[in-house]
Amino acid sequence: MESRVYLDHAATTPLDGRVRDALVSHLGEPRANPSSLHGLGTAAREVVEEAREAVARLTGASPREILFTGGGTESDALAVLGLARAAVAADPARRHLVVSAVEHSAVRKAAEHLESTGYRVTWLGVDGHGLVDPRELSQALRPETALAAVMWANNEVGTVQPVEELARVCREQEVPFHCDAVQAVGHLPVDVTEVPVSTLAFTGHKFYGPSGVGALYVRDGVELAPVSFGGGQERGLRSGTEDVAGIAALGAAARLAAGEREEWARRERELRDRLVRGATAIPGVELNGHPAERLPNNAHLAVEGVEAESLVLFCDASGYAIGKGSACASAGEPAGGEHKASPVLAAMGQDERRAFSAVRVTVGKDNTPEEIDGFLEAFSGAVAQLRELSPLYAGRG
Amino acid sequence: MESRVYLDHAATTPLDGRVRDALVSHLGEPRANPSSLHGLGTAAREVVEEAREAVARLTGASPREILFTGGGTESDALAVLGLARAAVAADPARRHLVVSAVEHSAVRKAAEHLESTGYRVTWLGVDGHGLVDPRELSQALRPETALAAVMWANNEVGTVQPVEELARVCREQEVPFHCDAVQAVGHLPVDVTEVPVSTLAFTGHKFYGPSGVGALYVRDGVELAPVSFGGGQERGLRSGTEDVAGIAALGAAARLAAGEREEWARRERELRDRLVRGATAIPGVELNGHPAERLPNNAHLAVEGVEAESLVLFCDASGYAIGKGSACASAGEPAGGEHKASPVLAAMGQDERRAFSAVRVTVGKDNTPEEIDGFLEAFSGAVAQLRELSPLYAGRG
Amino acid sequence: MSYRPQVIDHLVRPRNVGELAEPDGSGESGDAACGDIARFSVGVRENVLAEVRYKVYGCAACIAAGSALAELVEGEGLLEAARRSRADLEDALGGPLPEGKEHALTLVVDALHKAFEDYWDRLAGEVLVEGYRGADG
Amino acid sequence: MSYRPQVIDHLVRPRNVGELAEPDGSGESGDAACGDIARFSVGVRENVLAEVRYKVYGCAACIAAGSALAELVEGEGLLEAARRSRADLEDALGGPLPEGKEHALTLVVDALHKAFEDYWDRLAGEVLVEGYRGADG
Ligand SMILES: Cc1ncc(COP(=O)(O)O)c(C=O)c1O
Ligand SMILES: Cc1ncc(COP(=O)(O)O)c(C=O)c1O
Repeated sequence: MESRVYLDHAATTPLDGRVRDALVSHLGEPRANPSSLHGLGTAAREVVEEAREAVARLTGASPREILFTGGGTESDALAVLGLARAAVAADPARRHLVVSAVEHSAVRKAAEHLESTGYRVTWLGVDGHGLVDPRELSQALRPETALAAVMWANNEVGTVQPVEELARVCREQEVPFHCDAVQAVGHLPVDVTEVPVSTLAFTGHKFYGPSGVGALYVRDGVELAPVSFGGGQERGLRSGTEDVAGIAALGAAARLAAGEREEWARRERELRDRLVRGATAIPGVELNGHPAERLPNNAHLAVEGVEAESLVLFCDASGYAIGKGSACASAGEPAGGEHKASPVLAAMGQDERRAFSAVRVTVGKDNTPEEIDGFLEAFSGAVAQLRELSPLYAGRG
Repeated sequence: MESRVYLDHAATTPLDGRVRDALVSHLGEPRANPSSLHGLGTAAREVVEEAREAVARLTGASPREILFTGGGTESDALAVLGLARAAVAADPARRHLVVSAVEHSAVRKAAEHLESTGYRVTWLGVDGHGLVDPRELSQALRPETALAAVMWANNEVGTVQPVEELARVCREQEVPFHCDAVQAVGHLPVDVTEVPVSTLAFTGHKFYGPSGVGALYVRDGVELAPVSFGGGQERGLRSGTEDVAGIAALGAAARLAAGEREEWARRERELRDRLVRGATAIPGVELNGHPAERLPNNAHLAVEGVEAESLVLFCDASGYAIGKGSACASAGEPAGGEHKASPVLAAMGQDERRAFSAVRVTVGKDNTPEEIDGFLEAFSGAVAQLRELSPLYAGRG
Repeated sequence: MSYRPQVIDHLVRPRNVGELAEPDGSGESGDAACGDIARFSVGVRENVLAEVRYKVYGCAACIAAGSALAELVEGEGLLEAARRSRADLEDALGGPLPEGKEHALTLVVDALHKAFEDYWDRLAGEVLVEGYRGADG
Repeated sequence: MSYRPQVIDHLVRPRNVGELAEPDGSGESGDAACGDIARFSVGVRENVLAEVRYKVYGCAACIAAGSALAELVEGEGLLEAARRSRADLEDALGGPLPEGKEHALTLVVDALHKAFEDYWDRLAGEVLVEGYRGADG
């Protein structure tokens, strides 16, 4: 395979070399189970607890408020299902959820699952930029609302929600508020002392950390029902032998992010702006999502007359790895490969054709301006070629 | 920390150096999300699928019958909850489970959770060696049985169940059969073409592979309801971005085990027998579990007049890492540190005092006879000292 | 889900892209409202498919299938070309497409067949007109 | 859950293990049927705790707590020793025990107190007997 420039950081970031070193240093012998009584077990437990402190520090949490999980999806599921079941256990009438229409499938499908088991869900709409309106959230809350869920920043279009206001609305009405911060942590300042979320999900592989390890912040006093069962690790909320090396690596990533996030974001923003300027100079290419309230690394581009899959593969053939703009409703599920856009762009009022014309280009701290310029050249060439191919772009291509 | 001899392989094994190399080789840049369309994503997908083949080959499965999960606990939960929910969805009357009394908490607590939501559970007893009787299983099955679960080999006392017979009983009566093979895979021959299990759980860190990655075998045609929700990875049964490096490492461990398991087991058995001989030569020390039908690496020792925790810590102070014999019912759950033996020894008819006097010494392929001899010396010294301390061993100590 | 190298090759270096200025027949298939669309135009000389051009809006599989189909049939006898099936096209693309992408084969084969029908319709029209003229003249 | 070094030190090198052959008082606490058991025996000379011996069957915390307590009180005045609390013992062990292990403090303090009671009972008995004798004689 030819060498490639990676511009798909929203899908997963590279592993930072320093995090890799931390991970590798924990892969050496001896390995022990943190639940073991002997000294090696105790040492493994200490590694886990040190990582917990680092992760807590990154987000303004106390260590005891941080749970380690198997990833972002699991963190989201534990929060949504756990909050819902705790609420209904306390009061059987509390079977109502408020969930934004632009959630990642991890939250959306957990809510849909609850819906199929008798919960009612109010789906919160968004404006053309993908923003949830705090007043709408406030109006949607009811005495029987078990939880509300709005993500910190959208994984497709990059729009950053007014989470502080949203969380305050929920706090005032005493409704638990779950926030999926998988795309935000390590890229934006995320501080649970400022934003009164009840639970907050994130994962290492989106900010230069390990994959296969996630975290869930659970504010002191917030009740969560367990959704898995076993040895009772992680306060009984996530059983299973801890992946000590992976957890240590998440701790290392958190320490890096705490120190360097601002610098990363500055670089990401510069590269992203360069990219957006260049791309939107091509006729018929527009930026989706909010122009200002967006992730520093995200450029989501609607490309008139072109279908995203082909454009991604064209760019790939020129050495640039970018993403489709609309996550398949059934990504990764080979049997269900129907051509169906995710609900995000639909919720923003875009038609299917425009949804399918969008690509997501997400930069990283280690990309260079030269790479962006090279990409822009390849991109405009690909767009021109595909338009020439298109029966819809007649007269112009 | 002084150097230690590790004899707690049932808790977790060391990572084999070759598996570590495989893992590290996948930690280098670039990392990509296997769901991404571009070439790097495709390459990541291929890594995952190659690992799936290796894992399938180790167990006699087809690759499409292997799902990757976040660990043994998650595999067990997915099987038990997934089979139960699929059964009840097909026929609301199917709310009965048959589960052995000696299951790991991952299976036991999943079954107890179902019990708390209206399923009936028949708990299958065991004999004094920890064996389930296939005739008892057969009698326990009913038309409304949703699943039966008996583990391949017990994680405490090491007893290996007559899984082939048990699985055949279930197949004849058309009841799905889940088998927790977490302690068995990589140590015993585990072949799903010979043992007609419906589902089979295992994980890397128990056979020299990675932690944080598990697998679930799901026989073609067996219906499983999803228990988590999101991007639809792993046939919609385990959503979440795949831990590609971890999965690759599980594949590497599977390849090693396929080639070397017999040799590993031969060495483990030799060391284990040496250990059991030496330990049971001490008066008042007896082997728990089945004398022959047991894991090759497991020595489970009842030590009269001594409490296990103290003995473990004594051995630790002499440089030997061993395990307590009875997993705390609430291991890892700091708030619930009550002194309560797991149900395994109770089910075998042992009283609490004997249960609390048991230690588990589990050898590995890389231990040496000298290490075992050194351990036996430290062990007999520790036993003597603790007996001297004990008001119960009066007259003898 | 990932494509074979043959598919990617046809995608990024598509053959026979475009539209004939004066086609002997042309056809379109697909759903202009939001789905994939394929358009073929053909030039016929002495019952041979002398020229084929295509355009596609749609997923990579559709573009590649259009390219492979155009390459496959150009220069073939008309009836031979009309008998080309989805299976032939699959072979030309190195094997089956990924699950969920099989519709690409149908899309482009349909468009080509419509171009043939258009050709025969025109031909029939001409023959009729000629016959009429002849009868008339 | 893991123990401080001080606890481990008392566990693997326990002080004052054993039973006095002719104790002035002895006491036992705990649940002989299945739980932890502690037994203390004391020797008293002129209101000073001259000798303390203990035995424990139980978890590491119990053994260590017994050892630390015996070390703490040996040589102390009787009343001083009798006033020793769980908090003093915690200090001697370097700080609080892990959650769920606090019962170890109670176990050994109880056993020691019972040994004192036994001593005082015997003393009282002796005094009574002496008094009786005196009254009688
Ligand atoms: C028999 C058995 N089942 C399940 C598990 C759970 O595996 P894990 O802790 O890796 O999730 C274990 C080990 O802890 C085990 O020994
Ligand atoms: C916003 C958001 N939430 C949740 C997830 C799920 O994380 P993971 O796939 O690592 O489980 C992702 C990424 O895939 C995401 O972008």
